[in-house]
Amino acid sequence: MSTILIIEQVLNGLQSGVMLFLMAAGLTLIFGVMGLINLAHGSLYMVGAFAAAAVAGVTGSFVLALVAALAAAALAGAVIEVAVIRRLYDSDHLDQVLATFALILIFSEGTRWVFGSFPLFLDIPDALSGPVTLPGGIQYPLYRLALIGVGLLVAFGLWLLIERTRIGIQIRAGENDREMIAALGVDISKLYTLVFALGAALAGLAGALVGAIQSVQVGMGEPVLILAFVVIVIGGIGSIKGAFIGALLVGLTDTLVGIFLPEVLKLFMDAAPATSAGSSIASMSIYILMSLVLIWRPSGLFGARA
Amino acid sequence: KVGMITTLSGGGASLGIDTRDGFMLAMEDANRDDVEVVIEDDQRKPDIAVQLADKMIQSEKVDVLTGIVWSNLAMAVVPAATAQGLFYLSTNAAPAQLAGKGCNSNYFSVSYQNDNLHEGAGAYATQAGFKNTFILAPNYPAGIDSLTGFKRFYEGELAGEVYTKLGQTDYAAEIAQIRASGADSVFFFLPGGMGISFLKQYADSGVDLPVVGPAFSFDQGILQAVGEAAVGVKNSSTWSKDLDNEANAAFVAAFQQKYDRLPSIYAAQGYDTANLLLSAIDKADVNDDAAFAAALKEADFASVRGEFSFAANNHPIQNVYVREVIKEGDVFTNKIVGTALEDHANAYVDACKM
Amino acid sequence: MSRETLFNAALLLGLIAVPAWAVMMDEPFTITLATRAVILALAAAGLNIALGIGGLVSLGHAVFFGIGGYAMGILAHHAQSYTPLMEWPFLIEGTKFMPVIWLLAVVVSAVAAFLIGLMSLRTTGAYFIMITLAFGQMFYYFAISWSTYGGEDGMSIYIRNDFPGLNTLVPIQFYGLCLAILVVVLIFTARLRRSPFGLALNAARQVPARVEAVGMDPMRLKLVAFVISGVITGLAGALFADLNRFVSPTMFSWQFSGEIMILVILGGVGRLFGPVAGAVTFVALEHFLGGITEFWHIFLGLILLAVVLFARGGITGLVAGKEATHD
Amino acid sequence: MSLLSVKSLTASYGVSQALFGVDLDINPGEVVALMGRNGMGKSTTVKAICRMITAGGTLEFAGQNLHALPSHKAARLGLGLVPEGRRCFCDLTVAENLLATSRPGDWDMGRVTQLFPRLGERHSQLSASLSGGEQQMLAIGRALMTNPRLLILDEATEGLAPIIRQEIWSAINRLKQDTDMAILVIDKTLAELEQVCDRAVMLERGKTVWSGAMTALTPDITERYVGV
Amino acid sequence: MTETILATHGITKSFGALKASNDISIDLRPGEIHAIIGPNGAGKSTLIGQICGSLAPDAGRVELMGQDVTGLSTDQRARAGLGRTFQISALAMEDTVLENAILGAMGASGRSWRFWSAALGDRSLRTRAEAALERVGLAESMTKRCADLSHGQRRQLEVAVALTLAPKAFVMDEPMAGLGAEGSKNLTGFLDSLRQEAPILLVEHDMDAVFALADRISVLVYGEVIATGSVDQIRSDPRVREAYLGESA
Ligand SMILES: Nc1ncnc2c1ncn2[C@@H]1O[C@H](COP(=O)(O)OP(=O)(O)OP(=O)(O)O)[C@@H](O)[C@H]1O
Ligand SMILES: Nc1ncnc2c1ncn2[C@@H]1O[C@H](COP(=O)(O)OP(=O)(O)OP(=O)(O)O)[C@@H](O)[C@H]1O
Ligand SMILES: [Mg+2]
Ligand SMILES: [Mg+2]
Repeated sequence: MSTILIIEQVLNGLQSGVMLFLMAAGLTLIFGVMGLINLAHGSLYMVGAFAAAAVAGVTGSFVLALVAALAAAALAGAVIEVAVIRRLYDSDHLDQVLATFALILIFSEGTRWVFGSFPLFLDIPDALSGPVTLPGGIQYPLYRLALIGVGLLVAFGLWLLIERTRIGIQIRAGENDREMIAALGVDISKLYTLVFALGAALAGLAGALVGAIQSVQVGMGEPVLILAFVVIVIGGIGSIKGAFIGALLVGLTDTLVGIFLPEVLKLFMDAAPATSAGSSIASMSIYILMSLVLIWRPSGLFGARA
Repeated sequence: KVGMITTLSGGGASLGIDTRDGFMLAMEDANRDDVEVVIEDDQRKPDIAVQLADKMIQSEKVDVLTGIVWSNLAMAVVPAATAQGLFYLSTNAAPAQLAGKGCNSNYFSVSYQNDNLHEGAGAYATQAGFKNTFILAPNYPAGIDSLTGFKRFYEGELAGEVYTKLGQTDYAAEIAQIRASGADSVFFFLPGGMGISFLKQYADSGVDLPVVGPAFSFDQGILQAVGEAAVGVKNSSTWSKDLDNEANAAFVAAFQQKYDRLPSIYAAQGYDTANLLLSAIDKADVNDDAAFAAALKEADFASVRGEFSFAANNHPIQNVYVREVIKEGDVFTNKIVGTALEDHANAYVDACKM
Repeated sequence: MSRETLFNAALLLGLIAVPAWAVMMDEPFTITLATRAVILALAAAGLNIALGIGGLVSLGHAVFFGIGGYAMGILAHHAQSYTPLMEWPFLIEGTKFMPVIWLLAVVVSAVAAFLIGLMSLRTTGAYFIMITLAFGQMFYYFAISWSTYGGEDGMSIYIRNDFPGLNTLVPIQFYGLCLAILVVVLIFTARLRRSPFGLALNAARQVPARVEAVGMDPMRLKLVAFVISGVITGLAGALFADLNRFVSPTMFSWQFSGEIMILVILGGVGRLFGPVAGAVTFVALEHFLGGITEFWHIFLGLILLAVVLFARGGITGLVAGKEATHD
Repeated sequence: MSLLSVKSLTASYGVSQALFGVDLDINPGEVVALMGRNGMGKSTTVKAICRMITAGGTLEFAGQNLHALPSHKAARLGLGLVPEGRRCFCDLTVAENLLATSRPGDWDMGRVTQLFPRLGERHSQLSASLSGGEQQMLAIGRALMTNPRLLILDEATEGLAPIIRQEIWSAINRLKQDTDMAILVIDKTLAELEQVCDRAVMLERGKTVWSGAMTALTPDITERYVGV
Repeated sequence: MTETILATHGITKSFGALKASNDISIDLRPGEIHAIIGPNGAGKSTLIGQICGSLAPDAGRVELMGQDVTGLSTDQRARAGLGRTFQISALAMEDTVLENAILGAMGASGRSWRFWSAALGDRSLRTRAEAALERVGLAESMTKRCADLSHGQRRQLEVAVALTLAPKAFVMDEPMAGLGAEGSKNLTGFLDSLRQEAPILLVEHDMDAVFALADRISVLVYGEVIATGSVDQIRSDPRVREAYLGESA
């Protein structure tokens, strides 16, 4: 196996990690910062992708599609927050689970009702299509490089917002004691609607960006949702930095174990069983990773003490 | 009375909807009042499918079951149904177990045997002179069968053989492997969204080796979502909308007229299944198992796939074609460019003791 | 008698009356549906012990459900094909005898619950939810690629297994068997809740520090609760497999774990009959809504949403009022 | 005109009523003690004023009807709460706690850390790991940082070392002299209240039963209503 | 030397650079109340945590009845005879007062592994719990839910639960916290009588209570015991006045 291939696979792992981060960032904001288990986050991802596909279909513009994805997901998020979630902050997590599960059903079937059962088309913009040659002769799709860039940018922006701005402090304070921060003069309801919309917008953005290289279809959000949960739990709930590291870890593990484990096993056993055993273990790898991390550190890598 | 169990909601709904629409198109064309069809949604969950089968058998008292899209659901329903003396006509799923040792005189696959399209792809790869193919499929029984089927008719070397995670959406790593493997072509079996993702990412990767796959990833319902990325790809199929026969022309026209979209292979198979059933009903009483089975086995109907007959294990003998994805106006679709296998049956005929 | 007791009695009565009616009207499918509801209720009743009393939000209970299912599937598969399950170090044959199947289901679930619990209970809150989910996913992917037993296709068992003295192929007899088990489990749960263990577990959920300070190990209490809970859900899995005469990895899927949890929440967390109310409602909704429209999930979603927003404490809470006190 | 005017205040927790008619007036610059035995409704009164629970009766602050305002708007009129049990934002550092809700005014980071040097030393420690007393200082500092017109101290000296308590009382005395900040104090040590308060209001079973100047507080009144 | 019930030997604990406990050796003798006082953040709660087992010391030993318990977990120490009350009430809020007390009785008698019989029906548990509630004056409130208790009543229940354990030694972290003047006075009286039963290690900022109760006082400053002695010795110790008492005492 050549060094070039290994470098390329590491890049792939990073890139898939960065994409996961986009999804996980919104989730960790909402889950960690607002203390809300939002299973419907995957639906917002789907909303973003569908909005982007619809707008791209009509206008042909990728930029407009992204704007539409952000707007649609943010709007959907704000509506959910005001209509449903707001009533659930005080109730226990389980009610939130049931409510957001119900939202998944409504969103998924609603989307199917509006857009039909067939996957939609969304393609990467011409300007970003095709591969570029990196130093060392690695051919790498430009779009994926762009994704890494966007992801890093969002990560940095969010980190600034949460850790360095007063709004970020207030959001975190609200998570600790909602009633108290209101009693000290912060309009926490508005703040939460905003955060929820922001988290939703990030999910929508992820949906649109990823939708361009994957399939835009009903139910696309659920597998990513699980991965995103894995990411934020590994990183420590509520920590943007944790989500980022967690996403990279998951992305790298998922990619590299899947590729290299069968090769490693082939050193010890026949090719056919090695391939199948290797890929079986690979599909479990991130869950194994998560369990190990949690057994080692019960509140994730960067989680506040539970 | 016919019970149709198929996937109408959730992720895989488009396949079930096409199956249903194709089937019902034939039924409505026949316009008969002695056949009643009950349709239920299995949500792509095996346990629900089993429930529904129970319901159809116990409450609705149907004579014939049909419609299941997925092999794992078929495995959950078919053995129990045929054991209870019902007929099952498969519109799609046709796993190896039901073709070999587990075959049954009451079970007919009107679609194909699951391996057929992969075998066709393998045969085509050989014909096209590929010497070093990279093959990949998801790591589950159908995926493993797929690669086995391909290898059965492919004579060249393998540049690599990879099993991906079921439901995987990012194939960058596999594509990098393909690039590094020195392959001269790629065969993949990635049904549903997996195939869409793979093709889009493949097209964007700069690797431009020829790609072959079974019809599933190039089906009418999916092609629009893949777009440009699929154009030119060869795929193996037992049916195509431009297949030149009378029944097919009529079917395609009627389907388009009624549903305002192009039919898919699932619709075609659904349509054929209905017509086969109708032809048998004309000949025998469904309550007389032996006679009805014999009537079905005659396959005395005009298949949209042209020549069509049943092998000893009640699976079709038919051609497997090679199609190429083209763009017709705004619509992506397929045209036939060759025949991979002629009058092909399946590998399990001998294993079936019926 | 409190309203909750009345509601529970009505539920139980319904579970007897509806199938009885179905037998008279010759509606075997209604019995199948009722059996499904009862088995799901049993699975949820298992979770309810961990979740409702112990506060352990396990999103991995499908593991035990699946283990139960595969215990049935594997034993029956070997019995069906006359191949031994294991030849070394000692010979184990397959069987179609339900009590033996249940025994295996219970033992393996207990072992799995013990090991999973041991590792998971180090974490709390959302971390616990996710680590149990992780174990669920590991089992799921393992089952998918376990080709000996069908992998993703699962396994069909052609004839339902036997129970001495019953003809399990007759729907109402199998139903009776399942209902009997459910009732036994509910009686056990009712006793458990009032027992010293129940009291301690309940306190361990609220104030672990206090429980420790009076000389009990909250971790051990929770672990035992988790094992009991897993065993019951495992048993439900074996029954479910027998109902469908089919097992597949979907029994291990996180969606299924979610569904069990939804049943508990829908019915009312920690309520004795919550799982029953939840399962009956869910199965009924699934059945009737499915017949109305292709997009019935939307309505299911709206109904669930309405329950959360307007009925604190699930359906039991809605019908019987808020509080579930101890006497 | 009084800054805070409370008349016939009633409030309930679910079905159980906690307040049956509390009357309380505070003028700018005044320090008032709210007294009564455990469970008599002192904290409930405070929560009602800060709009953390809904209440009945008259509730006016700076001429505005508080009933019409949500909690955060009430606070912005100039209510600064040090709640019972501290309730620091435990995942935030000391500095973040102070900054989260600060509003511009005389009280800023510098002045608060001058008042409680300990908070300066623990500047970037998570508040969850502060000692009980340090958390109490933080809660007071946090309320001061909102630059309130009425500072409400609900058991604000609980768990503090005597030497710190004295500092707090003397700080309050200084506030009284330097600013016209009004202060409502709930505390248990009568002797210390007497050092700083102008007036006292006694609650019993959710009702105002006595009010008057601190100096008018006789031993038999305190014996009757607070048991000492 | 009189025998000691509870003792620490050279306990040391650091949080990063901060030495929260620095070589602390204190003891508790039969029948006494030993008060620990000290400025906020001096390390009193940290010390209690190490004695009761919720924190592990970096160095040093804890002994109960002459037996080394440093390696034991919290629940094991409780069974060995350590009765603790919490600074912030830790009670099962959804349960009744009686159930909370029974919880204590259960832990003490090791009867938590019964799955079938009703806890409230267990005669011996019940007697034990009721006796403890009686003693702190909560007999009439037995069927109330803990959430409905006033703050003072919760403090009483907190003590009652510790009583059900019939411990060899009590460890109390600020039991007076949040009690009104009258409540403090009553609790002071109660603790005074309790010392006959088992000695009490008492952390408290309420100096009236401490001076009224303590047989000995240890003063903790910056993680170190700077003085130990009788009430009068401590009152007049200038270092203590400077660090803790101020001018008031
Ligand atoms: N969250 C609550 N739910 C139900 N009842 C409550 C709640 N909070 C307080 N109460 C009840 O309301 C009454 C008044 O309580 P409040 O806390 O106002 O008393 P307080 O005067 O502040 O007492 P303390 O000196 O103990 O703080 C008490 O009887 C108490 O039991
Ligand atoms: N987990 C921790 N991490 C870092 N510092 C800690 C931690 N726990 C306690 N501290 C610090 O150790 C010191 C001692 O804390 P401790 O709670 O023992 O004080 P205390 O004597 O009980 O004070 P108080 O009387 O105010 O309750 C404090 O300065 C506190 O900030
Ligand atoms: Mg109070
Ligand atoms: Mg302390």
